[in-house]
Amino acid sequence: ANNAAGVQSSSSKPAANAPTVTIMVGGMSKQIYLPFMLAKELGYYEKAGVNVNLIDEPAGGDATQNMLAGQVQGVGGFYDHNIALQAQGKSSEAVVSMLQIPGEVELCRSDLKGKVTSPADFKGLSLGITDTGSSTDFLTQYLTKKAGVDPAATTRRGVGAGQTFIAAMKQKAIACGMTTEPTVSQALSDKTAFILLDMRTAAGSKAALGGTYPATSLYMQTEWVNSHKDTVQKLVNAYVSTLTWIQGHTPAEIADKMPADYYKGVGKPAYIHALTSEKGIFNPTGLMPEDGPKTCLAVLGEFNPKVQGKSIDLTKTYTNEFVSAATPVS
Amino acid sequence: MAAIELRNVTKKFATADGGTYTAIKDLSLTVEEGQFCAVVGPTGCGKSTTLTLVSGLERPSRGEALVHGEPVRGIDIETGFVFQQDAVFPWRSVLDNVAAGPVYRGAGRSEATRLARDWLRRVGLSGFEDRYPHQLSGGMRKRVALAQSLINQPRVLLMDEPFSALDVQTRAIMSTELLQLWDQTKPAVVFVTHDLEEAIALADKVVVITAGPGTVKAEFEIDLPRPRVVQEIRFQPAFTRIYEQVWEALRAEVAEAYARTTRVAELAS
Amino acid sequence: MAAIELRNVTKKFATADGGTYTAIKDLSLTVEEGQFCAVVGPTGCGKSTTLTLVSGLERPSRGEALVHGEPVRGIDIETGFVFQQDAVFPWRSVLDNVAAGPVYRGAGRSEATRLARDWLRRVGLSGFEDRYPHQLSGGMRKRVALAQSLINQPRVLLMDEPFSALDVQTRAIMSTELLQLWDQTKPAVVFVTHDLEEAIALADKVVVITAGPGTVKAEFEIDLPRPRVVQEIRFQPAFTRIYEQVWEALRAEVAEAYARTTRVAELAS
Amino acid sequence: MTDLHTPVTPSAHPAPLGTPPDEVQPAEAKSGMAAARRRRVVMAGLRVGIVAVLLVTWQLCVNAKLVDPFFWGEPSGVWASLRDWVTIGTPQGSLGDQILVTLEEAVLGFAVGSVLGVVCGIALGRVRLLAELFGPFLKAANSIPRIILGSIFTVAFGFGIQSKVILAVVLVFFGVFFNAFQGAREVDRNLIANARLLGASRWRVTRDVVLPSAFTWILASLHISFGFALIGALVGEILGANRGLGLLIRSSQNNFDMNGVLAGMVLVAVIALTAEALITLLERRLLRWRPPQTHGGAAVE
Amino acid sequence: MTDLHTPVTPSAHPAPLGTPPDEVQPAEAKSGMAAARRRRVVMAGLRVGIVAVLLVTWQLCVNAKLVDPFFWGEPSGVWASLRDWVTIGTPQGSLGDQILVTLEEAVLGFAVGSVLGVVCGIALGRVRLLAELFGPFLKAANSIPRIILGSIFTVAFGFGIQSKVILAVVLVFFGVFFNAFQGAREVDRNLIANARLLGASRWRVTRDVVLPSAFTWILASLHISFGFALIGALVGEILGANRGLGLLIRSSQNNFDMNGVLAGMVLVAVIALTAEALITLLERRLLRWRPPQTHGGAAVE
Ligand SMILES: Nc1ncnc2c1ncn2[C@@H]1O[C@H](COP(=O)(O)OP(=O)(O)OP(=O)(O)O)[C@@H](O)[C@H]1O
Ligand SMILES: Nc1ncnc2c1ncn2[C@@H]1O[C@H](COP(=O)(O)OP(=O)(O)OP(=O)(O)O)[C@@H](O)[C@H]1O
Ligand SMILES: [Mg+2]
Ligand SMILES: [Mg+2]
Repeated sequence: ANNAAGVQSSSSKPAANAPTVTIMVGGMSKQIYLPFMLAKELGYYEKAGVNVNLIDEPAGGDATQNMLAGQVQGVGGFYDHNIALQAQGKSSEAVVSMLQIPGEVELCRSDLKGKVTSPADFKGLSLGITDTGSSTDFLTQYLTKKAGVDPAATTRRGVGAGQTFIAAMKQKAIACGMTTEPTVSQALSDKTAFILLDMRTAAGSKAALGGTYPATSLYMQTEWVNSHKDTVQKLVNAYVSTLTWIQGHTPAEIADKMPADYYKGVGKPAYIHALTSEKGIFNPTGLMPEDGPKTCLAVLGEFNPKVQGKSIDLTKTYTNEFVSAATPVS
Repeated sequence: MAAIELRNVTKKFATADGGTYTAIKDLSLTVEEGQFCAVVGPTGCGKSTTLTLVSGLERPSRGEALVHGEPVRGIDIETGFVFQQDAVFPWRSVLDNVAAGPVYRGAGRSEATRLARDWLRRVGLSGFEDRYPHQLSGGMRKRVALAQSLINQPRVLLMDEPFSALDVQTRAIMSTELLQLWDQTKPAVVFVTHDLEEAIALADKVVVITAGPGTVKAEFEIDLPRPRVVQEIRFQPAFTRIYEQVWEALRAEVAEAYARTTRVAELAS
Repeated sequence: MAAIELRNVTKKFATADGGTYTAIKDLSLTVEEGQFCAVVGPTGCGKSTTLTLVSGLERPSRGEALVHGEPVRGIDIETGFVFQQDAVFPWRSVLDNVAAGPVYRGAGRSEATRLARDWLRRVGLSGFEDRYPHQLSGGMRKRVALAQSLINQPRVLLMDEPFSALDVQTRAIMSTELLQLWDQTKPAVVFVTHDLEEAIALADKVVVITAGPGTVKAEFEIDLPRPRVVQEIRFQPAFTRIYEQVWEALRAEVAEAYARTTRVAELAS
Repeated sequence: MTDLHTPVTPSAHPAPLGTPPDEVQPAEAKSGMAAARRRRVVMAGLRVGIVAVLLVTWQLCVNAKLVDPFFWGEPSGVWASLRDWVTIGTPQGSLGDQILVTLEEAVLGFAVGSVLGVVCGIALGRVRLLAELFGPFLKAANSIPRIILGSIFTVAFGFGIQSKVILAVVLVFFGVFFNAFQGAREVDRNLIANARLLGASRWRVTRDVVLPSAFTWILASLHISFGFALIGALVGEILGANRGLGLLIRSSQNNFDMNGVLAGMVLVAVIALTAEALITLLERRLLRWRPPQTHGGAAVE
Repeated sequence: MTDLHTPVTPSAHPAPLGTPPDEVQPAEAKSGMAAARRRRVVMAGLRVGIVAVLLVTWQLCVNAKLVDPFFWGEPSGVWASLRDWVTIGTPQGSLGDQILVTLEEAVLGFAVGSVLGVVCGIALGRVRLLAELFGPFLKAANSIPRIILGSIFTVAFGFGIQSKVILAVVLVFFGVFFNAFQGAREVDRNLIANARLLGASRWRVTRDVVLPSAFTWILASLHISFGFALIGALVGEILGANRGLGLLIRSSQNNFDMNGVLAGMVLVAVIALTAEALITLLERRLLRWRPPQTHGGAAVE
């Protein structure tokens, strides 16, 4: 545990006259948001010449709202928020895309094995999502609809992640549910659930969603990006380098770098195991995948009441400008 | 101009069922400047209610209450009131309770304390300055209330059975103190009591209130010479004569009140 | 075996600074079965404190209190207590207040109500059954408390200035009622009063308590014949003789108490 | 909050026998009541006025682009949300259903929580041993954030109505408990002594003396407790539910729909005020025995 | 919660002049105090005993696999977390820092909230017009879930100490307000009348009569309010912060580390109990004038 504390306190020492950026991350310890902390642990922010202040935030829209209110400059969250924001007349853009597939897994209760074999069997079931109106909500509806079931014929229930998710499964409050690592490993390890759809691999995700689905990204208000290009570039440099570093190291090596309390609850072996099974979700380059935004719009356009029927200019929701210009920090 | 004037006042209390209960009815009473007026009457006849009307704590349902010729509109700090029930401040020491009046009236802290000590001595509570009211006996609390009110030397002084918890002797001493004070500053006094001897010994005028809805039954001028020595006056023949007159008036009312509420007429002596 | 026995009891109250104040000291008192004992003494001498020791509300700091030969360990429901201060239940109507005792002692609702109505008549409160205490005058509340206690016909009856808020006449009527009740059930009575005449007229024995830390100064057996008519007895020569004896004893104590707390000896008459 | 509309005239009871009947019907009493009614109407008008002024100012600020409705909503939008919910229904079903679900949770939680609070408060207030043993535990428990409790409850009691009710119970309990406890200890010693001497058992003393005398305390806490019960229900829903006003508010929040959030709050406030009015009625009944309070006695002021 | 350890002997004041000095030093008083002290020790022992039994049972259940520590944690794990935090520090820095940050927010919120609550409560309790106008608004406001308020506050006031303090203020305010309001209305009419007659201005009446007499009410609410202030600070931190106990709890929760969550709660409870002890001291000082309470008067029971 002390290495975490030690590294953090040394890396959070402000570099002289380096710009400071506050980034809110929607669940820092989730593996899908791993690059934000990893960059810090690797000292890449410092090397890139930027001070980053990471703030953790539970899932939901609050991070975005705080960014718009100017309380934070960047958000580590799902790309699709940019689409939702544009629908409401706010402009923001993803500057680096860290996941090209959602990293989500649709789990189903073990006792339903054989009965539920695909989303086509969702009819009448209770489906777990992290929170109403969250990305898991829209994705679940999308999967249901795509399998030919009317989402209205299912019940979606916000159950969060971790203990609450697993408890919901054990208490049969939900039949299936969408969640990420390490909850997935935890649920699998004691045979509470089995995997119905695995969106931790490119193939699985393509099969489920019909394309890449950019998930974790760093997004910021367009206006701020345009007025702080230097700082953004430094940030992107740090992240691109981190993404490269991930590709070159084993899950165990990655886990070693992470703060010990991140795997305190599930245990380090489980954490490494989880990381192994989803290492493929990380975007090696940081570039926005070509067809990704379209898939997102397809999902949101159908299920987010605020996006429905709005015309969205997808090119304004992300930029590859900084990633293309990125220089490695080490 | 009379110091206190009640003109045909009636006080009704609302009842839950929308009706009313008449506590006093068409009561008229005049107390001159510097006059000492004692009020007697059967229990529950409306004596305390009358005092609340004069002090401005309650308003008459009908009729008018005037003090120094002005209609009473609210509480007047020229009026002193010794309540029938405990009304000393439980969170203040005896000394601070008595010093409250002077402080509220703008006296300095030390001046107020000096005055309060003097008054505590007069009511026989020296040495109890630092006690809180719950640490006093019933009679002691009553004396604190007395000192609290008298220290302000009010121009109108309303006292509701101020000596009721005191033994005869202390009561006599307090009476003498009261008469001395009254002689110095000559306030108009309304003094409610159940002790007819006390009423006659102290007052210039004794008012007898009727049972039921209270109204004035009779007024008696007490022409005993002053200064009076309270303990001795009762042995004067003039005293006995007056006593008998007033007693006659009062007795009938008390009997009436009691008979009414017991519905057994023969019990009333 | 005496009904009430206090053996050298001392009661001290702790003071904030770790010291103590002695309210009564080495007080011994015996009240026989069926005896009516009146207690007089200057205000603040410890009369109420004595009653709390007999009733079990407080424990002596030293010495022992016995009732019917048993040491007092706590509240005994064979004991009736009329408090000096208001202790009627403000949330109960007059009728329910008086009916409380019988109900607690297991009487049926209707039986309790019947009894209560009877007692309300005796204390002159018929017609006020449905009032709440705050709608009563001071004297009426006192009578509710009286009825509340007497209705239980306790074997030991402690009364702390029960008639203090009543007019002379009502007081006389109540005294007569009290004597009648006492004659029927013959409880042992301790009756605290400030009215020496009342004490002598009612009691078999009058106890005079000293000033300061209270202790028994003198006891007087009252050998006036019974049944007594309270209003008339004071005119008997025997009464006057006893009165003067007791008064002598009491006067000195009152003067002493007053002198002490005023530190001005000449004020005490 | 007790009785903001104390009638001006103190209440009393039927005139006792022996009082001559009042020939003159007391015109003053009647006009007093009329005045009280008039006052009430004026007050209601003033309150509506305050709300109207606030709403209009707010809307004007939005229109003048001084306030960003994305963050703060706007009255017209809130109104539109409410209208939609009423006419079209909410995304989760009819509005009535959502309200009923939340109301059921809140009412249950309120009932259980306040009964528990009163019982425990009075028990600990009466029995010193209990207070000394368990007091510190209750105080410590009171400092645990309810959100965290909320997620533990969902783990323990599932995602049904249970966990929401329990959360509401917990929120209600502490306020009621501490007030009932204090109320039980504030009881006039003389009254307890008197009851004991009259023959009351300890249990009767508790029922007949301690409880009524602690009632002002308990009622004061009930006035705020229904609000707490509502919060418990809403937070419970936010933490895991598929129906209810809490979910409505949460999903509006997640959709960046501030107007929806505010519309939900308006509904909650309306429920709270209705409940409050009912509690005030109850209070008037139960505290009939009291002298009119200071507010009423205008003369004394 | 008032004074769970009322001394057995009621307090009084220096013996007045004229009382002969007590020759015999009252052995009973001394032994009474000793008995009280002994009682206190026994009670503390019993409480510790209860905790110990609970902890051991819990640990045994975990060891026997009756309870899954993933959901419920285990005492040894909680202890280990606490030890690590103390010896090595937390992931966010030294434990002392985290506690100080949370404490600062809570204390500020508590101070501001209770002063506001008392002032508003007394004002509305004294001035009928104010109560009638604003009462309903306050009651409605009380029913708004604080989590939702919390996220609005972070949007409005940022992630600094401000939004946490304001959340704590809001939580503290209502409890104190409603009790102060009720307390101000419970004041004995006679006392107010007496003060007015003695010459007190309305302001002096408020200060010298209403405030002291509402004090029991206010103090009763303060006892729970520090717990609320802590909750406000913690929830504020949970909703967005980079330091503090709330974050510690939240990140443990996000990491599925139930032991960490419980360890955080233990710390919070310790803080709450310490604060409570301080408030009790304050209470003893301020309410010296009162007769001993019912608990103390064992004889009356
Ligand atoms: N708030 C009230 N509501 C109804 N009736 C009341 C109220 N206050 C007083 N009364 C009634 O008015 C009558 C007169 O009461 P008041 O207190 O003036 O009597 P009193 O002459 O002072 O009696 P006492 O000598 O016993 O003190 C009584 O019958 C009493 O019951
Ligand atoms: N709780 C207490 N703490 C300190 N002193 C007390 C306490 N209770 C009573 N005393 C003191 O004890 C003495 C006796 O009080 P007690 O009430 O017995 O007097 P009393 O004889 O009944 O007087 P009264 O005739 O005025 O009612 C008084 O000096 C009083 O101040
Ligand atoms: Mg009266
Ligand atoms: Mg006494």
